[in-house]
Amino acid sequence: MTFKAAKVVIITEKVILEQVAQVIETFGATGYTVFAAAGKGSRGVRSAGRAAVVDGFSNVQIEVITATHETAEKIAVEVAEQFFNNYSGITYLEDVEILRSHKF
Amino acid sequence: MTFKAAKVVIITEKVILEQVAQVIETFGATGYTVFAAAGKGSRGVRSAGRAAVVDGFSNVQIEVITATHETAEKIAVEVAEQFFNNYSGITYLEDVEILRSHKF
Amino acid sequence: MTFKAAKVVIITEKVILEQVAQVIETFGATGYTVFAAAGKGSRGVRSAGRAAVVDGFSNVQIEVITATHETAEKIAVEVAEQFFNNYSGITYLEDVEILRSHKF
Amino acid sequence: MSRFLVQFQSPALAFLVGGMLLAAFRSKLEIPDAIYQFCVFMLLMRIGLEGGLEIRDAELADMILPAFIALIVGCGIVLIGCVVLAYLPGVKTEDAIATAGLFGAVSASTLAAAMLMLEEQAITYEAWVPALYPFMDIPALIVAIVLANVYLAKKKHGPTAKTKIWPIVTNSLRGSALSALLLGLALGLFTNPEVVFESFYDPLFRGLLSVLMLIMGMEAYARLNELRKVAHWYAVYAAVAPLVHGLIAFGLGYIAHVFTGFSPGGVILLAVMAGSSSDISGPPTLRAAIPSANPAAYIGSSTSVGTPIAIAVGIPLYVALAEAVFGL
Amino acid sequence: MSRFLVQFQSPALAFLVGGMLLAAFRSKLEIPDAIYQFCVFMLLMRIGLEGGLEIRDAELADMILPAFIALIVGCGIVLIGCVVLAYLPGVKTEDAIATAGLFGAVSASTLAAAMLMLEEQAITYEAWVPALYPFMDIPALIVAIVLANVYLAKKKHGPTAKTKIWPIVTNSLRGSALSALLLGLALGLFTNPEVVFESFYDPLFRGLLSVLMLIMGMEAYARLNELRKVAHWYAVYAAVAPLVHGLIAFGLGYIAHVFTGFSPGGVILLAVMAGSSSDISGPPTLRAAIPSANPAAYIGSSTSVGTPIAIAVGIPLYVALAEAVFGL
Amino acid sequence: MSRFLVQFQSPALAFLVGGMLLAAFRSKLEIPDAIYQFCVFMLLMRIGLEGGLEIRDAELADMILPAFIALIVGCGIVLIGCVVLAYLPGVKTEDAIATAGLFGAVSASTLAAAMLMLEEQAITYEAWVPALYPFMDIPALIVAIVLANVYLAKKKHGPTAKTKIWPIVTNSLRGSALSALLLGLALGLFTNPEVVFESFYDPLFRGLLSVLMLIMGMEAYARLNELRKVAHWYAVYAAVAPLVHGLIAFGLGYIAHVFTGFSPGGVILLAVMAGSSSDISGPPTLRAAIPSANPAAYIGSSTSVGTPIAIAVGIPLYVALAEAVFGL
Ligand SMILES: Nc1ncnc2c1ncn2[C@@H]1O[C@H](COP(=O)(O)O)[C@@H](O)[C@H]1O
Ligand SMILES: Nc1ncnc2c1ncn2[C@@H]1O[C@H](COP(=O)(O)O)[C@@H](O)[C@H]1O
Ligand SMILES: Nc1ncnc2c1ncn2[C@@H]1O[C@H](COP(=O)(O)O)[C@@H](O)[C@H]1O
Ligand code: NA
Ligand code: NA
Ligand code: NA
Repeated sequence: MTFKAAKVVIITEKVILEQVAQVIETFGATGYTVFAAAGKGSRGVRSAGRAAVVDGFSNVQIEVITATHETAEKIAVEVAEQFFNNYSGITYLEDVEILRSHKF
Repeated sequence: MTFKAAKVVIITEKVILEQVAQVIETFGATGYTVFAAAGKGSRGVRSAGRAAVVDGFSNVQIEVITATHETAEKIAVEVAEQFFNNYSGITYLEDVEILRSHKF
Repeated sequence: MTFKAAKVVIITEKVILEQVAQVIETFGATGYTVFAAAGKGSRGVRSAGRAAVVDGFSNVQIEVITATHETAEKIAVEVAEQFFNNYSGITYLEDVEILRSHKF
Repeated sequence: MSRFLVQFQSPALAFLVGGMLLAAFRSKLEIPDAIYQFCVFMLLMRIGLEGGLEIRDAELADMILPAFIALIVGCGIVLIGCVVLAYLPGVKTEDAIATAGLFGAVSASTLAAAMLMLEEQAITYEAWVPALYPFMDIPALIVAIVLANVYLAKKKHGPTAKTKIWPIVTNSLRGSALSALLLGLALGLFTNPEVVFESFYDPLFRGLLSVLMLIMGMEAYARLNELRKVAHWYAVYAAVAPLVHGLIAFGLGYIAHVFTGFSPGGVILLAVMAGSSSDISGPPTLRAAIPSANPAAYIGSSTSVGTPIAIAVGIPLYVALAEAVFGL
Repeated sequence: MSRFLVQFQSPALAFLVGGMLLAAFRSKLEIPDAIYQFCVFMLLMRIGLEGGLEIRDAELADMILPAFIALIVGCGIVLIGCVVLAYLPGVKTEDAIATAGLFGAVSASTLAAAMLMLEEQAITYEAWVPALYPFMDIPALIVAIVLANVYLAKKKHGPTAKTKIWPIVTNSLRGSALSALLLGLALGLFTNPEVVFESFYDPLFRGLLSVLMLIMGMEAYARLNELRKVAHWYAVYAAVAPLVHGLIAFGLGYIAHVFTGFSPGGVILLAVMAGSSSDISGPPTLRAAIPSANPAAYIGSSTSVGTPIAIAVGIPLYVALAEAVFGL
Repeated sequence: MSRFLVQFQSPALAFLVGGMLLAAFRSKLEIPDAIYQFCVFMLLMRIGLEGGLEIRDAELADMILPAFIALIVGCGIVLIGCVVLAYLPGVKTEDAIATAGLFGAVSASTLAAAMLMLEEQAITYEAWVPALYPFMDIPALIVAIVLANVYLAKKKHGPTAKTKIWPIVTNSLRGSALSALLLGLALGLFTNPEVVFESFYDPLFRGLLSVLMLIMGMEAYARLNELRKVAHWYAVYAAVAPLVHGLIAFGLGYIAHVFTGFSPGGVILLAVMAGSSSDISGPPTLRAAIPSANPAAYIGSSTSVGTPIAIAVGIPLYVALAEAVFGL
């Protein structure tokens, strides 16, 4: 048996990873997972792996599983409001199914 | 409030990343995100991280958020047709929800 | 035309990647994709990239596309049962759509 | 004058230009990020260790005036930069402040290139001079961040807001560049790293700097694009400011030479530090502390124009000037 | 005694402490993982190559007793550790076994630090001594894994279960640390790597060790947090055990000295190996082989407390003891 | 003949075999990709820098004939390879062309190994010889890509299609290997990198090559599996072709020796280049330019069989031959 849960995905600049993580924890998420990412968006190309003289300017993707769709949406809205005026980034939600044994 | 959108995921050889990105841009996507990946598929194991004497033979995963399911599907079909006869790779779609503030 | 399929996502310790991959193959999956990941969960922070004197203690995320939701769930349950008592990790499922041309 | 010409063939500059050419020809050559980070670490440890070893034997009194000049120059550059940039059309105030901050701060790789050039030209300096780096770098970043915060706070809440300085200082000390430099300094001062310094950090210095210069060149070219998207005045500022800053510091250094016997080589290095703009720890520090400033403006200015000018024109200029002034 | 004090300023220890301080001040300095892995590889190749080159010319008979002592000590430490830890309150049996296993195994970086200290103090040793590493390391890990499996099997199925030893041995030989060491040994024994050894592996040894020590220091501090979450007895064990183990090995080494003329430097290195706890290949081996043991307990003990004590107190202690005993 | 045997213990070969053994025993030792990329960069810069520095002082006229031979050999190997492979059963035409292209191109690591072996044997050569690399490498890749495109175009659209050569040339020059080599050449020719060459690129050459050889060995073993999946004729071709190619180039080099006094060492290096098959930039270039060719076939042949044969048998063979022919 599986249960419905939600996932919020945040793609943004590595330099604010810690701050975003703090926001996520504010909403009581049980954890999060972070990936190094490169990308292209409205604010130009962001590379990864290559020697970046200007460190911290590559992307990270942060994924958070939350028990409810509501929490996921709150995180997405808060992160977008707090950071995406000044930092490049996008955020979106997905539906996921979790196993009974997990608590999120 | 969130809005429905689509995500197309492409996993393929790093060596054709630039070409795939061009196809994606052809369809008017606002951006894309790229991850280094390792994997196993019908065409064998592809490692990452390990010293690969033969560079460019590890995988990348490319994710594109599109406003409509239709665009996502078009990208998937085009990439599969154009590359997957000669290069290893798979592609699939997911439903996502985006915030009102974003335009994709 | 697209077809429904499922994706199972497993986030766990790098040290058991090979064992998890074996479980996945047991269920007849046609392949899987692996990402290096960092994260925070109930069992503390797990970094990636940084010099980890204690190798193998960073995370990996493993994604498997399966033809049926049933197989995906079976893999999730089996991995959780077999590993998550002793190793940190979570697992969840997503619905995806695949192109006709692929066989999973 | 002959020296001036020879320097264009010096390895540091040659690798910098080589990197730019590679990027211009869209070469696929990539130096992995791990190697870049290691090169930076090695350079800063090398500078720090030698500084620490030398400060041990130095008259501390000799250091006071040059350190004070470094501090004054660092802060002064930022203040001048803000005023100048604010006058230029199409320049946002936050961007002006961040750019001035970056040019006030110090580039370890430019400094290292100058150290090697002096060595090649057999011009000596007090070995603790490179250790003045933080005296110029930190104050410059602090002034810029404080100015920006005051400006933004006023814009939002009127003139009552206050900015805390201490967190900015610690944050800046924690950055990877200053951490490595200070660690080296401490190890040089309090322990006995002579053997490892002589067998590892020192001999690899020159070679790793050449790799670093190559990377800086590739990055300089890559960032030109970003610079094109912002007001063209940034490019003008970035081309002129390094030399002006260097000459100001050269003048003040000359005064220290007259009064306290500060070495000609030391005067040159002081000018180089002033003329350089931070590339390693400055950008992320400013990105985090002045989020609304556009990184394309300040990083583009610094990396694409400021650093190449500081190395290719600045260093030979100060050396030539020192030849003329001190009759080297 | 003077030597004891000087050693606190030796580079290896200084970089270790430096790393801890950096982490304590939450510095953002990061040494990339690729560099760490390369440092480890280089160190082990260096140790292996020299060992191989020397074993070629050595009397094999001389090695037998020290190798036997290494084996006995490796196994003995694990057995003692299990008994002692099992008596302590709040300690789970699996965790006790894994911790004892890690302290029985050997740390290449601690060993390398000791080799450099001996070189600085001009204390010689048979060059094959570091090659005794696997004779202590592998048996210790095997004993721990077998004990754990026997214990767990009994808990589950009663006393009939059996553990296969051979897969544990091969798995442990395949680990990155032992692979590099054994490769170096084989290349030293059967081929002519003298030139590359002298031009590359040997001269970089000291410098790369300093980088490694810095990383170990940062990691030691970072893992302290984990250690805090488990029973405090781990910290006590981790502080005392390295010295006890070192002294036991010192005593047995002394016997070898008396009977077969084993060098004082060799006795010291034997003590260092015994006193060290595995940091590179031990942890993942145990994590995979004793999954139910809590890594926070054994890695925390070893990395945060055991290794710093083994380097900062252990090495100077054995050197001082050797001075007293052998009148160096 | 004695030299022939000694070479089996030479470090380059020893590390190559060591890497294969490690992989065969499924060792978990991994050399990070960043280190691999850096080793390659260093090797090519070293070769390029020395080449550039030497071409400055060289009679350009001396280079013409050897460069022409390099070009002829590079193209010739591809043409011969296509014809031969096309005759073999179970071999697809595209795969044949790509494989022949890879064997016509040049391996920097094989070349570097030969340079060290010659140094060990005190056999001298014109220092610009390694700089002939691109004269053989680029034409071979171009011929292969053009042939493949012509073949594929004919298959699809009949015999009217045309292939553009210039994009292939620039693309190949942009590859990481040739970029590094040409950068080194240019820096050596036009600037003064002597000091950094002598203090960094040259002394690290030997050591980094040993690391690279280890990686090549591991990769050779790992790719054997892929080779097993394709027609067995690839393995036969891969074992025989390097030696045939090397001997052809040796013969032509001998002619240059007779007519223009081309050095015996130069003849050997020419043979080594011809006998080597590209491992760094060839594979991705071909993968992108001949997408329908199966990489398991051409990379498997080259990395798993061709390169080990070229190093282990080819180099000693040409040296022995040179001893016999030139009476070294
Ligand atoms: N349509 C998109 N699909 C996937 N990723 C995107 C998309 N748009 C932006 N991104 C990612 O979000 C980052 C920041 O986007 P932006 O703020 O638009 O520059 C980019 O570097 C991409 O990694
Ligand atoms: N069933 C699957 N689930 C997840 N990833 C897959 C799957 N099949 C293939 N892949 C990924 O796609 C890459 C190319 O697949 P292939 O073309 O089948 O060799 C593999 O290396 C994997 O990373
Ligand atoms: N709520 C969550 N959302 C996303 N990832 C998570 C979450 N909880 C745990 N993880 C990931 O799973 C890993 C192991 O979790 P745990 O077993 O809870 O320590 C963590 O390091 C994270 O990478
Ligand atoms: Na400055
Ligand atoms: Na031990
Ligand atoms: Na060839």
